[in-house]
Amino acid sequence: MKENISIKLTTNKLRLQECIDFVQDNSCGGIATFVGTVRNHTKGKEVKQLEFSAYTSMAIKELQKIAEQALDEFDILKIAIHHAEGLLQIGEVPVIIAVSSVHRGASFKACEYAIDTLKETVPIWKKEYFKDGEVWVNAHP
Amino acid sequence: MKENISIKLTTNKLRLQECIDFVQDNSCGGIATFVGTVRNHTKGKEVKQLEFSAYTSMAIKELQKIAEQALDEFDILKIAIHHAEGLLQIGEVPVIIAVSSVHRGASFKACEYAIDTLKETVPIWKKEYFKDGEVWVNAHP
Amino acid sequence: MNIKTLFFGVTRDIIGEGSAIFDLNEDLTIADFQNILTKNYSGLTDIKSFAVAVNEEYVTEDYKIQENDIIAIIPPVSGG
Amino acid sequence: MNIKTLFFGVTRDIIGEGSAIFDLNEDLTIADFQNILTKNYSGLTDIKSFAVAVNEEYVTEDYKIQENDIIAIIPPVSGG
Repeated sequence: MKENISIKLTTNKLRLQECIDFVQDNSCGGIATFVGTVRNHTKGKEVKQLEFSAYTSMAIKELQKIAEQALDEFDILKIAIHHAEGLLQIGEVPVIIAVSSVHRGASFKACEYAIDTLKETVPIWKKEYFKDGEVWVNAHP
Repeated sequence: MKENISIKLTTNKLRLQECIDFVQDNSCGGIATFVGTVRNHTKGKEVKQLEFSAYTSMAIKELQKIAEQALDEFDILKIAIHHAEGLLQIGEVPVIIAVSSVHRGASFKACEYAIDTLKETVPIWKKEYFKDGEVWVNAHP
Repeated sequence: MNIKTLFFGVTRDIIGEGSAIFDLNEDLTIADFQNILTKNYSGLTDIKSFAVAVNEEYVTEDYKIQENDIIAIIPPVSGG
Repeated sequence: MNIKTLFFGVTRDIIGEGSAIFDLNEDLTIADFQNILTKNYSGLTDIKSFAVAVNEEYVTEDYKIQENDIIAIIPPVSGG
């Protein structure tokens, strides 16, 4: 793994400060982050909890690709992408992305690129648990 | 101050987790943040430390206006804008902005809008200290 | 040849297990394999719209399956 | 009338203090006041390009200064 990329897919609680500390650099002028949180509703139904499962080995490769593409495409210094696996409660954090850059515009663009791409390409699946059952999100497009 | 706005201008150390906790909401799907950091160089010169001074009462009003405009203009839930005053060392944090929303695009846009506008309108001034002197940033446009 | 196939998300629930071994003829494409799967598992009606990875990389449906390939059926992802 | 004026950033360094009281005639605009300041302080050459606030709100240079106004000279800001 490159020195300017931190990738994690873990059943432990994600820690924002760890991502910030990783991307922080004395030559950086700003850090953009995205912190996903578990919403308590979806399409009007109350969500009780979520479960994330992954094709772990491939998911890590795809996360790594996103980080490398972000470094290629945007003028950024470092990037951290951490994603949770397993059961998450409302308000808990499934994903954290942090990006540092000398000039802030690049961090924002790279951060949004990373979360948008993650949601399209990384083999991770979310199951929503309702009072009356559970459903794989997006399973039937 | 409204319940969905947190404004601070303080000589204390800024805390990201405090901003996250403020904007976090069980109905939010994501939080975008911007964390400013003190760069160790500017135009090729090494910066030793920074000092922020403010027209405090007006600065707080202007920060409040930015937060209100962001809530008006973007589909966001809550916003926190915290800015530091006084001496800061390299790597320390002069500004934190955190924005929550149901859908993440709005958070990114509002966060970038807030930092861009802050840098244009809020009466806060940064002095850079070099080995051989000090200078007010942007003083002579 | 025996080809290991991995199932995830909704597909795993339909198949009832996370992986299976299929004895496939040579020269089959991913599209051919998808047809075999839909014949064997009536619940896999959406599989034609699902992505497929071979050895942890996405492939297109004209990819020719080779000895020792590990195939993964990737229903629409929903991470983040 | 006596008008309190606040100086910040580079302007404070040029003036040598953070505030001053000026005895102004009635009906002066901000533009008039800027001319008075440049006459009194030779270092304030850039003041015409600086923003001005009255009672903590930005005003344009045609604003007419009134009794009890507190004026603030706002050199280019550099927060964030």
